[in-house]
Amino acid sequence: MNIRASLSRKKLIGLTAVLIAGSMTLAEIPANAADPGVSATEIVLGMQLPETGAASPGYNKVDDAMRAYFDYVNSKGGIGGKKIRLEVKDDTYKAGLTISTASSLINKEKVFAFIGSIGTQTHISVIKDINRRKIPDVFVNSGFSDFYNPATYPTTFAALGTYVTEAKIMGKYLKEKYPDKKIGILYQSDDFGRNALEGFAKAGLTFEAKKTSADFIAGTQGSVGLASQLTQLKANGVEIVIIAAVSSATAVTLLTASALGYKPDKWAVISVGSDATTFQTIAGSKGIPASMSAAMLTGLISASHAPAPGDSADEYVTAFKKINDDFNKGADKRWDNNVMQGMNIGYMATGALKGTLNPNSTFSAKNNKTCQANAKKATLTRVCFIDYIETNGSKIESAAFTALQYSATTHEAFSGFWIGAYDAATVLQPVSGTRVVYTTDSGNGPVTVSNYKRPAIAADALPKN
Amino acid sequence: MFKRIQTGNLIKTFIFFAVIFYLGKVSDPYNQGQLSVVLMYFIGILSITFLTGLSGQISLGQGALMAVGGYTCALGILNLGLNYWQSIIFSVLASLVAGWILGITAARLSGPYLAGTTLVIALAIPSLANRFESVFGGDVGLNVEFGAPPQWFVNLIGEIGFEQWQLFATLPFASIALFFALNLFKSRTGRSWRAVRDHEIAASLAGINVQRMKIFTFVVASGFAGLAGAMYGLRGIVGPSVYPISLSLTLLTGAVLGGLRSIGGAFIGAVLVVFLPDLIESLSGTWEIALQIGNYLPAMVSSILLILTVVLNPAGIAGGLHHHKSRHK
Amino acid sequence: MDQFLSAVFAGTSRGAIYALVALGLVLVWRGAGVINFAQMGQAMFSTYVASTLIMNEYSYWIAFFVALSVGTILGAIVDLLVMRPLSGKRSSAMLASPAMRGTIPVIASLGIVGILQAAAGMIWAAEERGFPTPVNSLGLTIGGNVMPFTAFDLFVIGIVMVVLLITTIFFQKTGMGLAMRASALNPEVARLSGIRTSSVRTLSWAISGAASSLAGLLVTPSANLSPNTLDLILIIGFTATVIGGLDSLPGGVIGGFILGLVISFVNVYRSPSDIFLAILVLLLIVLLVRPQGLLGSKEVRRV
Amino acid sequence: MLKIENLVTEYGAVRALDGISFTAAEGKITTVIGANGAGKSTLLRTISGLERAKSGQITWADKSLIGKAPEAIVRSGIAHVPEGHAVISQLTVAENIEMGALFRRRQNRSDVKLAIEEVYELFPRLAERSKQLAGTLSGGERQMLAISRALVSRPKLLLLDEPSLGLAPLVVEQIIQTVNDLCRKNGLTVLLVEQNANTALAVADYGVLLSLGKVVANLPAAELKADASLRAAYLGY
Repeated sequence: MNIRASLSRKKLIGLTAVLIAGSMTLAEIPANAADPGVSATEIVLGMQLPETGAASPGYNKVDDAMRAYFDYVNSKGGIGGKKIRLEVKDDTYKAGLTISTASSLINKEKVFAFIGSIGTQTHISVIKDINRRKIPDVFVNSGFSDFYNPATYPTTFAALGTYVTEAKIMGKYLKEKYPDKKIGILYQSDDFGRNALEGFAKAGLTFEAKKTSADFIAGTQGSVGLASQLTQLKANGVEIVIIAAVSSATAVTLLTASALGYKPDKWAVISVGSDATTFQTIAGSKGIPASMSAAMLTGLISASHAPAPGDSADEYVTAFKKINDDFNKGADKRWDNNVMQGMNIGYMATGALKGTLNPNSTFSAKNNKTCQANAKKATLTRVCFIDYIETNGSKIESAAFTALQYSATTHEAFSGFWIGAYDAATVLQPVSGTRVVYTTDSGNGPVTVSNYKRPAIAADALPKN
Repeated sequence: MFKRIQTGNLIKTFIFFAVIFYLGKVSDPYNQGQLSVVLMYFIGILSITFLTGLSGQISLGQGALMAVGGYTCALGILNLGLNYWQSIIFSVLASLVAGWILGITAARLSGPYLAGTTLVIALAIPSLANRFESVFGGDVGLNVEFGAPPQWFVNLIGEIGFEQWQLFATLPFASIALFFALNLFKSRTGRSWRAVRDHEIAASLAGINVQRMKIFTFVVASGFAGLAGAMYGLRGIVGPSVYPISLSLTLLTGAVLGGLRSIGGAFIGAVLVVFLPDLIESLSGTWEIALQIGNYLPAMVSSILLILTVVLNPAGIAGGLHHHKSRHK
Repeated sequence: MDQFLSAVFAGTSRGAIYALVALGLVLVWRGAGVINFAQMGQAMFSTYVASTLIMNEYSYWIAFFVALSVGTILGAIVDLLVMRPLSGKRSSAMLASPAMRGTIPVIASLGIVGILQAAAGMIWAAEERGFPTPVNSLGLTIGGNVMPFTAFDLFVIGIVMVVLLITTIFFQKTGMGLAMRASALNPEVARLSGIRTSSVRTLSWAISGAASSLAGLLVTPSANLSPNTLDLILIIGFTATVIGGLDSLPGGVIGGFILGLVISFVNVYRSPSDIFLAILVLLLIVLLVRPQGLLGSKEVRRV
Repeated sequence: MLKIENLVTEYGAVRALDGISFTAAEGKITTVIGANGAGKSTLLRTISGLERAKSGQITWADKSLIGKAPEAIVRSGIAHVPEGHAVISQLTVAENIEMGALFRRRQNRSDVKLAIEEVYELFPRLAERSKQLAGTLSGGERQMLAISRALVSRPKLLLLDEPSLGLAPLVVEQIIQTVNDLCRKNGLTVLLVEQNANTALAVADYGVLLSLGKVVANLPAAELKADASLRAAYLGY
């Protein structure tokens, strides 16, 4: 801070009174100083997402689910006596606006951290600034792998496995399981679709334009000519069709294909696009009864790092679902992938915050002393929060069947996915009967079987960190 | 006579600069950021003031011209290693050329045709960005920013924040745009534009080359839009989601609300479209309006205001003020 | 060959819908001198109404006719509440010039889209929905082969043809049709002939509203319904009218079919990402080579 | 009887009619003459409701026309044939004629049919060309069509604006004669605006001379025709 130096300047201009307010600075904040957004009673977290506009459907449920989980945590006394408040800003998926909403969260709401931001294109516009200000930018809902290199963005952490990782795992499975089938892909032409293509290529699956691959414009949900793309795949005898698109687009794709009489042996859908509830809602509003849409979904292959929302036997699903029923005040709280994802982020965030404030936690050698001292005083700082996540990645609990892999070298979330197929009750079930989780990286590393054992959820559905 | 106008305009511009500078010093970082957006929108709305207010042509694709400015600026910085203000000069030049090309087509079109055509152009931007992904970075876009303030500036002003630097870096360009606009408004050219707008045939009988005048308007308006677009991109990113169609519509809304035919109106409009959503958001928070309603309230209110303005007071706020003033003279 | 046929059929069926959109645009343009950029916003709204009825177990056809009525009423309301007061404001300085009289209603129509989209968000939480078809939308099987088109495609083409036929008969054979044509072509002479041109204008808006809500009902089954999904269709419909000639009903219809086929072929033989570039290029070519459109008359283009 | 009192009509700052008063007798032809810009067309446009009167009174059959819309005025039996062969060139001849009777076709289907037959008898050339677009007609035919369009509304008062403009003398003769016949035989009241004073005064009963928006003379046609000083002062011959 340079208040004194600037004071004399401003006297010169004659604007003395306003000086102090005007001299905001980005100077380094020591690890033990109090950070914005934290008080004795409250932790303020900020989130931006398309709450309205073309890109909002589905995603506008995630924030409600997160808030529901935090409300639950607050009802249990909060974290170390501090309640969590989630401030949500609607950027309508327009990067120009994201910059303003981010500034609002930082400067007006004075958030402690950004959490669960949705939207690759929009997050790009602010990620640099958030990192420069050393504000934690945790559990970003994007599989865009460029975000998660700590050398570039030290404060940004993912909430998903990267699209590349997932595609690599799914690609390997398809290649081995169906060596003789003709495999094609339908993808939306944006970073998501292209990242998925890259992942499949790394697994040795490549597609030939107009023969085994077809693209469509992201965000149009198939309104322009999806039928033609499917006819193309059909005409070329593609037997297994991979879909790399959002859930509503997947729904239109399956329904259109069925209308065209195109029945490939298998559909394989990247997890972002395989939400059964979205599919059944859209099919339902088309007049297709639930039994029939369930039949259409049966056998569809997808991947997931977490349990399927429909898996009522799963203890995390049961616990989260109950919290959703009791605490979600959103316009649409129907239980689906988006709500599940919101819940899980709330759970992970709670764990990370709890861990940071836990005097028994260990931190990196550099910060261990300060952060443990902070924890003892119930002082929450950004530096310690980031340090905790980076150092204790694998200890942060989540509903996923794979450990969080945050480290000093990667901020990707889940490296593991299991392959499943939908059963007649629209629940994703492991393809091989028992769940096998594969892990890999976004680079050229091998795909291996994981031996991670997910810890049981506590009776009060709060992380134990 | 011309000289006197210039002095008057110089004073106006200086006052503008001083007031914004003062506000930039006293306001909090968020409002500094919002203020910098106001300035960028102000430049963008000026392009509509000239195009629509002064010459009667309507474009729904000013965002596309802003994108021309933004992409040129980003490419200049990333590929040619220019600094941002050098690159802005290129942005303005590039958008002038784009405006000239567009103007040649546009001069043949009447209002609604022009509106639709420019809308299609704006819609094609993401396609272009994706088609030439290696150059334009696809839908992910190109990362640029104002960067850090130069040391001499810090020495002069003192330590300044990120948003504040955005504002101070934009202010000189907005002031130049304002000065230029003020002079143009009162010039012979400005009068010719109004003549073309009010009566094309009469204007051509009076010896004005209507086609050339219309093209020239487009060129000038594009210059403003390109400048605005470059600054807007320098906030952090240049990409399709920075210049969506809704950006053009926002600017148009601002132009209409503020007053299509006045420079003051352009500024009022910019302030409105930037701060109105903030106001509505805080009000709907105070009144505890349900989220499902509250989320759409800013869009609803600005749309209703837009219609009320064109139906009840087409001259906008500035026009209303002017009317009020002249009645009481 | 299959691919080619499928492109032709998809293009024709889509083209039929674009033709409807174009029809709605031309009607209002001729009747009121306004390009209604709110048209597909109105269609989105009426389709949401239909979808809500269907989800509440009403039959498709009840929803269908309710949607058409909502579309018709919305069209009339837009005219009565916004456009008529605007056209009565000729004396104000802002609207004194012909250039501004073309421009201001465009701005008003943008405000209307804004209101409708926000309202849809408030009422339906912008929920993404599908929309049913009244007939089986499975691929038709002829001689054991599944054809590259569906019964719904045929239904769309059929219903649009019927609408075009009814419209043609209405305009050519009925007194009201004559009144509408006269009012569009020369309002002053029409008024001197005792035709209530302002009522006729409201009727144009209403019919246009009905046509576009029909387009909405027919296009949403092949996409999803959300407050913004129909924006694209408006752009395509607009381009269709420009290709055909903004003041010509048959022109707009032909433009719709041309555009349907062009989009379909770009889709099949190039890539969907090129569709907007194709639309833009097509539009610019028409504007440069034949600015009045294929069937348009020359004078409308200029202010 | 058409009665006009102190009528004022303005275009912005320009006062086109500056306090005009006169009456047009029923069943007679009254002609309004005057130089270019005297306000003749504005007078007719104000009567038929196309222009709004600033002040003054217009009464027809003891009812005020002020503030009524053109379409309502037509319905009260006043037909206006504006300047310049006002037909819709993109419609056929038959459609142009039909248009004039649209507003009463429901109530009086048979009379509308009759009225249409009558105008075809009046102008047989239109009957031959009934399927052609009006735009393909000659100037004289278009003027006939415009008058026919007005006549099928069964007017009691016909406002004719410069029917002779741009037509060959022989055609003018025919049209004026037809109007004269309509007045004498059917009792139609005619208000005829003409720049060609001689032609108009030859058939008219009364003449109203306008200059710069004011009535300078209101006399029986024969007297007006005979007054050489008025003619020299206001018509230039």
